[in-house]
Amino acid sequence: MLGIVGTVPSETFPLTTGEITLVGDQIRINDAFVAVSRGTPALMAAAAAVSEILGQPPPVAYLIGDIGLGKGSRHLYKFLTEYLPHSPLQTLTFHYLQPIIHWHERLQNSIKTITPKPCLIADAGFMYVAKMSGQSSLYDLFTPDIGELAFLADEEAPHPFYTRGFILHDENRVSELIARAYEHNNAARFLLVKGKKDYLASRDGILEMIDRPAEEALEAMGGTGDTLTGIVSALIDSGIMIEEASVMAMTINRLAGHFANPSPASQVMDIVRHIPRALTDVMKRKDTAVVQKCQKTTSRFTPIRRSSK
Amino acid sequence: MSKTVDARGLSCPQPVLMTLDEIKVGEARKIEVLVDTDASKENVSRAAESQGWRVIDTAEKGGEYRVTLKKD
Amino acid sequence: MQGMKNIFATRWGIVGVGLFIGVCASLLQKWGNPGNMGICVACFERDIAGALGLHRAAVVQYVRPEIIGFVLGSLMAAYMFKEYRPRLGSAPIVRFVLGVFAMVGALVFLGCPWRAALRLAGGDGNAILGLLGLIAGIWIGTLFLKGGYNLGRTQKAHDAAGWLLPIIMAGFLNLVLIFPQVDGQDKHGVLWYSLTGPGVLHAPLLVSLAIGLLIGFLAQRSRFCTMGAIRDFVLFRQAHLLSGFIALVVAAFVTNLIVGQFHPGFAKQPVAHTMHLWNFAGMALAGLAFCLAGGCPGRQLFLSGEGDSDAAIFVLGMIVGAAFAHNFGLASSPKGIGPYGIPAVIVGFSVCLFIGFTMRKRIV
Amino acid sequence: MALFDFFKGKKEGAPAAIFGKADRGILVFENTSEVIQAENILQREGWQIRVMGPPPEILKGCDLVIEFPLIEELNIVRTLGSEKIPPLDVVPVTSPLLQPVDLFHIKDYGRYLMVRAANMKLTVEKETERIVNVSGGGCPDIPYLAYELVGKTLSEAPSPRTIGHTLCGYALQLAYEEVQRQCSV
Repeated sequence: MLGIVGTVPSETFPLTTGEITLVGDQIRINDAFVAVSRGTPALMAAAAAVSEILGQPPPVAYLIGDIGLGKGSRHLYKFLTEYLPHSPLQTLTFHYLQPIIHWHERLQNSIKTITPKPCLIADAGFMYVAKMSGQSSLYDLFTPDIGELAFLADEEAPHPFYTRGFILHDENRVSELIARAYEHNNAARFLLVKGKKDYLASRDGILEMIDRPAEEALEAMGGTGDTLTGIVSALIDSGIMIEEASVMAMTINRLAGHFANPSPASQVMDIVRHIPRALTDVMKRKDTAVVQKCQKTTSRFTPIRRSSK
Repeated sequence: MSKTVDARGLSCPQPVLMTLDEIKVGEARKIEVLVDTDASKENVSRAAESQGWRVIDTAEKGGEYRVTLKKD
Repeated sequence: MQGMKNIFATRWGIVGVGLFIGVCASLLQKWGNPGNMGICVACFERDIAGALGLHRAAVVQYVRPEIIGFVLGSLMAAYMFKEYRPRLGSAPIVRFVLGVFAMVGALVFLGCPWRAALRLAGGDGNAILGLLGLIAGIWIGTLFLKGGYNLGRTQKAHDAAGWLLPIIMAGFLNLVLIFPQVDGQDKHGVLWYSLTGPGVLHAPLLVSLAIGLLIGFLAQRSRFCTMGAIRDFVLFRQAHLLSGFIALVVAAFVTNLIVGQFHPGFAKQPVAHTMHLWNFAGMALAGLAFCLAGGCPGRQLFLSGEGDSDAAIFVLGMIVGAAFAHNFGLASSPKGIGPYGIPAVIVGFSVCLFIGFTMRKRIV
Repeated sequence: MALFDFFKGKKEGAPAAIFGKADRGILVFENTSEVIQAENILQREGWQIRVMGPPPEILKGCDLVIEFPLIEELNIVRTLGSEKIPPLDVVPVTSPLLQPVDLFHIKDYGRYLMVRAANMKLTVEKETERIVNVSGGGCPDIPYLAYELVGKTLSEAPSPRTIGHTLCGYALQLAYEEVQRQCSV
């Protein structure tokens, strides 16, 4: 099961846990309805959409209100520290949370007691605190944008705000930034770098790049990175390997963006609405690719299948 | 499996020939080509794309390029 | 395409540059350059050799500003787009010798690949033999390339090393300004001028220079190369550069039609002869030499502008080759091939084959 | 000659690192929104202060501090006390402070203008000066700020400084100021 941890911008929203379903333009957790504008609800909506198509159980939300003072986040950190060791979650995605170093350490100590170790995905504020604590390598996947990648690459910056000027947010230097992030152990096992071009990378460098379809308008749009993280989380939880899930998610998010025909003023729900169609498209393509591969093998009369290296 | 082709200091069409040779060997799914002129960078990218490979990264350092090619 | 913000390196970029060169070449001819010789890199380098007195063929002496423009235009583009890369050391002597014989072959045909295209666009049927020869020569060259032929790696050099050919070109320009042509005089200061023949015919200096600079700039950006056009197609069936070359022919043809410069036929074509075998063989030699050296004469100038000193050596080889060709009677004239043209082509082929067969050390 | 220059260079470089900012101190607060309120008050009162990142040894997460002239310590603490936001701590500056970002990146889409400051991006429609999008940033107040800002014009929208609480909010403030500057040109 996939657990998604995050916040909504409200002072009063109480700690809410439960299965996430999409109802119209909102997500529903138990009796609570939350509008999908951006942030964690956008991530949840995208993950719920993917899980539904894949026939997986819906993701579970661990959501609380926080407007940046950190009160809600502290409460959530505390709850998770006690609750997680007893949870059935295989995949955990952490999102908008106030970065608080000592709470992150307590939470990690609690996660370490879970067997088997769940797949850990971090984005946004929680990725910041993972890096601040110097514990990035405990995670399986980070999903930074270029600016956040520059932050991961800057071994001295405690927050993206302080990323030093010479470490440019330059699309052309992605591979350099990735190498630098790994050099100082400030990256997860895999990095999914979101931007005009999406990259998948590991310690071995860039593994994959997807830049099509391209929609100029998406860069300015809030929440497109959140949906990508949501999609990849749900795919990984369904049992697809991280590498493959990442490549699929990049394509699905781009396709959904393309189907939505966006302007810089579009909102993220326009994209979420097209995720099912994009996912179906990508699955279809994958099926035909697999079929073609098999046919090739048989037509060559090769009795031994080459193992993929 | 990843291979590296060092075509620095070589003029056209050598970088392209070396890249295509590596593609023809057919073992690598990812090839990194090192070149040191913009023309070579473009020619290698163009040739690889005509063979159904994709350029997933072009990194520059000190006047040299590392073109990363990938086959699906 | 990834990492390719250079729009001139796209398919439409190279076609656009080809069209531009074709139109300019045709117009340069209208504005004064010799027949079907709006731009001919080999002929123009030969004219420069004559102007400097390296040979004394009185009809072909003029410092052609187009050549100067090519080098300086490319230098500007290379600096503007941070592509200037000073480099040298990839078998310079071999490149010099290839330059010499490339020029000998070109002067047996009476034109480089650029002029072959322009002659075709002007209706000169003899150009077909030349182009076929060019293709044959390049085809032989690609066999060597497939067999592992290469001249080894270059090394990085001082910035100033790459400036030398541009400085030489700027020096030539300076000489023209100090010693301009004087009516009725065959010499002014250190420069020789023609009183008759193609050397007299030229567009106004500033027009030639401006177009040369523009073409140099665009060709550096687009990597325009007439030899590469054919080589890449033969070698990898890639039509990228070829589309630029074809665009040049089409544009020159259409412009010639419009301005009334299209005269189809074989006989009595301007600065051309009708000895088909030697049109073919001369250009085949040139094509082989260009292929072994990695670029047509124009491309060698553009490479020189972006810091490739080996290309600069090739250019100097061509200028010296032009001097040999006229001093020893190797070059053709409209009457036919020169007295020693045939042995020169045979020697040239022998040398190029020697180079092709022996220089295939594996790259380390 | 070269050897001589080498030694000379070394001698001159050393003292600056030892002395330097001993006359400055920092004010530490409960959270970033208090820092931003304090900055407003102190700037209004005309003090020479700067918002900076804390030295690494006292960093807790997403925090900012105010750098101030040590001589003014008493007056400043008294002022803040009377405004009900006393600092948690006052520390003389001993180690280097983190420099906030000072780089902006501006992208013109024709009808829209996007400004990026640090990790935050703000997009406005040029003609109406309406804020159409806010993106980037991982602190929890960003979704809240986006909710409050998007759809409003630059003059209607609250400044991120007044309702933000985190460093990301502060970066958004910088982007917001830059957009205003760009639009007023």
